[in-house]
Amino acid sequence: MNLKELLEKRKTAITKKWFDTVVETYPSDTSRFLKKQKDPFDNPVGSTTLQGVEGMFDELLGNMDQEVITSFLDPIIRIRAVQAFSASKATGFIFFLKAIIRESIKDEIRQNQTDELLSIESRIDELGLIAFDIYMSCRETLFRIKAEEEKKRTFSAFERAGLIKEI
Amino acid sequence: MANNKQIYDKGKVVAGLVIFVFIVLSPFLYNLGKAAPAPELKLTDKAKAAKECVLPKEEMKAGHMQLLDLWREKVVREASRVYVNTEGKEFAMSLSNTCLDCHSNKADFCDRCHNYASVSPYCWDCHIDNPKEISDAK
Amino acid sequence: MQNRRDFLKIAGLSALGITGANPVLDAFAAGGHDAEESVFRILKNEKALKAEQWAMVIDTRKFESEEALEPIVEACHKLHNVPDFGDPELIEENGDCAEANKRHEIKWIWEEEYGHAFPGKAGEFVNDRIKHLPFLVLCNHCEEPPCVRVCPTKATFKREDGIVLMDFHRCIGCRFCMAACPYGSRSFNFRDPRPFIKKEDRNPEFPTRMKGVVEKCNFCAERLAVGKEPACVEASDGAIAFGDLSDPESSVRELLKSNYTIRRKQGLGTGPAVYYIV
Amino acid sequence: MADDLAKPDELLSGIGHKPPKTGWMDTPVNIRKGMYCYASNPKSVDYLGLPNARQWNPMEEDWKLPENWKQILHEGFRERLDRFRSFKVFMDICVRCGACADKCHFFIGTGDPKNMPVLRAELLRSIYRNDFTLAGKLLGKVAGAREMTFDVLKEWWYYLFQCTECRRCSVFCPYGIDTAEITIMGRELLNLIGLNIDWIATPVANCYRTGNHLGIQPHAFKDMLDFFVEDVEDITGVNVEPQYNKKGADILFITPSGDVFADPGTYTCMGYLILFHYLKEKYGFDITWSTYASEGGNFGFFTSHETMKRLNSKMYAEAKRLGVKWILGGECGHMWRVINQYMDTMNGPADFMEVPVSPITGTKFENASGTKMVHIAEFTADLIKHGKLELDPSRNDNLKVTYHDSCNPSRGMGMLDEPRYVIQNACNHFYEMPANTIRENTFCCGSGAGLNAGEDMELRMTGGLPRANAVKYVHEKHGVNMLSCVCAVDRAALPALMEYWVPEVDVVGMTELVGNALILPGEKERETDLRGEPLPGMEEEE
Amino acid sequence: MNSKYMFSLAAVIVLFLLAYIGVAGIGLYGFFGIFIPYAAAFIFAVGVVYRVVDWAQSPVPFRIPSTCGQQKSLPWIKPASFDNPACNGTVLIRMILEIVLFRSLFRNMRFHFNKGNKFSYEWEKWLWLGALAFHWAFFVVVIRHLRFFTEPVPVCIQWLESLDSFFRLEFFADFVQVGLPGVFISGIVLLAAVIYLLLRRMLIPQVNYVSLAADYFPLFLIIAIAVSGIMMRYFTKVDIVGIKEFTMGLVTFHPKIPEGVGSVFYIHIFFVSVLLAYFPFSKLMHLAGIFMSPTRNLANNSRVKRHVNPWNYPVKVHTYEEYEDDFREKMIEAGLPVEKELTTNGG
Repeated sequence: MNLKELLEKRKTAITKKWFDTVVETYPSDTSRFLKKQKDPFDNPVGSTTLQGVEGMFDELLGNMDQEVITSFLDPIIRIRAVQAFSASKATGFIFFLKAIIRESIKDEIRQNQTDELLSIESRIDELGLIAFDIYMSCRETLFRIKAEEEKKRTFSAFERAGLIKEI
Repeated sequence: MANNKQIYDKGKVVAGLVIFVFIVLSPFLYNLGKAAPAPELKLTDKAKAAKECVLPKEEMKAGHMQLLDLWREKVVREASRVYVNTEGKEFAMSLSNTCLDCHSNKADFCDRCHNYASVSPYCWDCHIDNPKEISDAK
Repeated sequence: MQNRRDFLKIAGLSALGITGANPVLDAFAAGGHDAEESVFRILKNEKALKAEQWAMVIDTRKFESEEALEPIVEACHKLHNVPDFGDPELIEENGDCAEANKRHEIKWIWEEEYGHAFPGKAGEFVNDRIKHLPFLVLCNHCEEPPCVRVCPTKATFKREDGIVLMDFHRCIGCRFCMAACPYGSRSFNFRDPRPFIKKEDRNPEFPTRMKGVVEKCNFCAERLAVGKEPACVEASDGAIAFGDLSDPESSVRELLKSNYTIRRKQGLGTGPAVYYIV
Repeated sequence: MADDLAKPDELLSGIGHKPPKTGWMDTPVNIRKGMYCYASNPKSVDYLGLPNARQWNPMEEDWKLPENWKQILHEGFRERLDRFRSFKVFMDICVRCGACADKCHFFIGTGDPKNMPVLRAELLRSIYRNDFTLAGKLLGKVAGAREMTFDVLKEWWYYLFQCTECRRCSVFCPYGIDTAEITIMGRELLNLIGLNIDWIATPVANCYRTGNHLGIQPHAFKDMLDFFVEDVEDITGVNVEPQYNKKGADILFITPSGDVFADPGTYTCMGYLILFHYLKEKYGFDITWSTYASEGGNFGFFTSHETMKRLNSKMYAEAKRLGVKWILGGECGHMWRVINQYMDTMNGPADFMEVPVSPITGTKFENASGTKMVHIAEFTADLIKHGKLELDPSRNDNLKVTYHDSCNPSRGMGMLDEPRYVIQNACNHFYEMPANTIRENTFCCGSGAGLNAGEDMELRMTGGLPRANAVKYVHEKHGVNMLSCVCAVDRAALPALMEYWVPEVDVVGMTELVGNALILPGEKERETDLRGEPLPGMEEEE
Repeated sequence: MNSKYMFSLAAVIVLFLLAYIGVAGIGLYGFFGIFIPYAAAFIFAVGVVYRVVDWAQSPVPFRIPSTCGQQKSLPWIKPASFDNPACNGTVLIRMILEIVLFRSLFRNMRFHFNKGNKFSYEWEKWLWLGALAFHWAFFVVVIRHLRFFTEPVPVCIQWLESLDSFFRLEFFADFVQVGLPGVFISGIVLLAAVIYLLLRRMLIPQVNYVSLAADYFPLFLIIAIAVSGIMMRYFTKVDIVGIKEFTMGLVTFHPKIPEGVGSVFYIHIFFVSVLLAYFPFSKLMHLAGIFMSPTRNLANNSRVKRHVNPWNYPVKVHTYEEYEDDFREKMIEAGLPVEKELTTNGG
């Protein structure tokens, strides 16, 4: 069995652990809520994260299709970009996967498979970079929204005409 | 405002409180003027003569239902029919033929306490209540 | 179960999931008073008849007509306070309709014709005598009773001496046992039976039943306990024998050895303990 | 959140061995950027005559509080307990069953446990127990009591301005405990020592002076409506010039000023103009706008009961001055909660007006017989029901519309079906969001109760996540591209929310859809909708 | 271990020891049997009245019902009469639904995605069920206990008793000896429900996080009450007639300590007394509070009827005159009508 097949077989366990470690970046009471609550409308954070990690794991072992990855990664990062995370914390969860994979296969892995492992790990690095891109674009969107809202509100034209007078 | 307090929505609040107080006081009111003494039990002559029941009176008072439950279990399921009490006295374990033989005055013995404590055991639905004189006194 | 107080304590403790001795609970049981340990014993009657598997042999040759069975049925039903829903007097008294009452019939022991009692054996051309012979049927006290298996509350159970017994206290009236019994030996109390037991006939020593329980023949367990044979045996004038099937010396074994006997629906594998000499 | 990024190895080995968590009382507040609004401009506070006007910054250690702030809060607390049975009862009877915990959009979105409604209320309750109950005084922390400290104050300020008073929790509470009510009281208390936010205080000051939040002066207000009149004429070829401050008009119209100054509310405003002109031409409908009462919204509601009353008084005052028969109210959320639950009590009785009767259909609005103010959705629904409007819903055929119930009309009034009826008659493609996200279960836009600022964008985005998530669901399932609403704050807040979470979906007011669909007498063939976008079937001719 | 519930558990254990030592050790029968119950009943009744009067002394200035359904507006739109009551009659029904059936808790529902992105509803009503079972069982247990306080026992109570013991426990005959007396299902439901509520509070993270020691204490206390009651009825038998003599003595004000009633009885009534006395000072006042909650007990009719705020006071407003004075010139210039024309000496 090659490494990919092995990981394929372990998919449920690995993605579950990954999901758990991601939601454990929240306060402990919240993370338990995120794990337990199944309603996607009452728990958008948890359900988005769960769908995302499963989808990304498939791509990691599959084609690494940038578009597909983005479709799974974007919703997670989009949420984390507005929650109170720093950039590294918002995106760093991608790299948890390395340790989880190593831990999961440490008993089975053979010497000649290290190359394969390394290639998967560099794919994870790639995921991390995509995550960072998404994070940045989310933050940019956020600032653009702020700026535009400000512009809309002050109604600059009227202000110039002296039609608006603030106290 | 703080100085002259008043009850707002007085009608409803007071009505609610009156109902509450009435409910709390209802047991007291219900028994107002009643002495409601504990029931006095009449013993039949036979019971008086026997002096002692299967167990001491106190234990019978509190635990007769459990004794009966034990008896029925033993008689019906294990075919054991003899009970020897701590004094060494033997009894046939039978509600019909032992208990009701002595206490053949259901209305004046069993019912008084049962009514007082509001329990309605269904023993007499099957066990004919006065084996000595076959009466259908209900 | 030697000690009542222990019994209480254990029942209480196990129900509460607490284990180990607890002085506090001792005090509970003692009702706050110090009581010396008291010991009671529960014994069997010395005269009680004992067996490993009670069985009955009915000599059908000795019953020529239905009339011959009547005293036997009456002896049983009177003794056990079995109501008679067909009694015209009682129907009148209770303002009932005879037709409706038929469905409520309760029977412990009754007469059945050959064809009904032994459906597997009733060919078209049966011995004429047998065909019209009245058969006395009752609960077979099977060795493998199907009624016991289906009872959800264990109200029906098999005693050590082979008697299949009803614990009326526990019966919840689900009637699974009636569906399971292939012999129709069980009756259900659709209504309070007492009004249909003549007052003068009531036996105060045996309980009546209440509405909603199932009942049937008990092999006169209450008589065996005091050293008496079943009422039907006593009333049969020697036509019915009763004894321990596992005892080679017993009367029933004697009869089985020397006569040809049949049992009802033997093919079902329930192991009926009532044998018929034909 | 988690203070240090745990190394994955640690995480893996540490699962199940997490350090004992701290109770909420022992977890100090951490005020974060993007999650709070700027402190108020002292000029605004001063203009309103509210206490402790000064420049201050919540991120600094010194909040420049008055010496005796604890005493002020304590006395304010007592005063409010004496004045509001709701407050007193809600302080006492919560059993912390947790039914509300996961109902709050801020908890769902931020994951901050103190955003659970029960805990937000406990922030106040803990002080209440300490100061006013025997058990709290005797048992202290065991009874859930704690002393007022600066840290607690910070917590109050931070979390009371992370509540949009949407009342979703109240729906699920077995005793109807309303966190909105508690937040209102808490904010009143904070205002007593000058802890307010600028996004509320300045609009309040503006509204007080000029009649509207933005401080649009009367002539400018008219100028802006004139622009819309011109735009409508360009699109329809009809002049829909309204009347202003007209004495003796039948009806006074009041709408939030957001509709006059900010997209996409401005298109809703054009819808009003078209509707009123249609009714005037066809049925001689006589309605006037007012520059004095030119604000329906009432940010005073987010400040204190007193401020709410001060701002709200203009509505009846203007109606009385103009001598109108009744008032028609535009699309707004909290404006309608104020009208429904507070206005008549505060500034009534409105006995100088008549019970509202639609001059067109003759319908008597019994449900407004005391307040004498009718919601435009009720009014329009009645017109449509009686067949008084010629509508061409196919003009909205390029829209697939869903409807967002605003919190206040749904949980503070119960207006659920009227706007749906109007919208479904004005457009052909309508889809509902999942049932636990609409009607009385509706999720807040995340920006209500004065939190619609720019600086707390992260808070708004997380708070609006549950709403956006449901929109995303209908967008993906039915191709919904338009989110309709009857609230000016929604129209201001939802575009930003949509742009972040579901960029393909735009936001529209109910009356804009009506304005698009309504066939004006003598109009030219319309080529675009009110936004200047080509109508369906007109794309090629562009 | 969580200190909050350990504290409450310890408190209940201390109460137990107090009663046990007090009765079995020192023999303070009169104190625990007569003084404490009277005092507790007094504190309960007076305390509840005091608290309600205290609440009632604050007015309800504004009508703020939470409207959980369609308002009554146009005649052809169907209103949600009970969720958004328009008159006092429907408010009453709303209150009854809330108090008797816990309607608000019943609203809880969840969605979840099935495979293929189809969502469906999930029954999420455990809290509702647990709370309903608990409160109703408690109610039945309380009513049933009136048999100790009335003579003759009213028929309705006897009827309730027979209904309560209707369920045939013979099913469990192999596990417990329950043949006699008849088993009251309410007691068992009460114990099960209160244990559920306790476990829920301990195990559901959010609820655990918001819980105080004051939330655990009544739960432990009620468990103790239920356990001691069940012990007496089924395991350590007590003299019922003696107890009734005693309780009847209490309600006829001729208290007399019965002979030979075990200490478990005193422990039971001590726990009950503590619960009664604790009641007015705690969150248990939600019993009365639910009747007083302005978001539930008011009609949504404030647009129809004017409600008066007793402390309504005049506020400083910006009048039209002040407004026109501020902007008169600009208004005239823009062609807006004004009340007063410009005077020569300027506006």
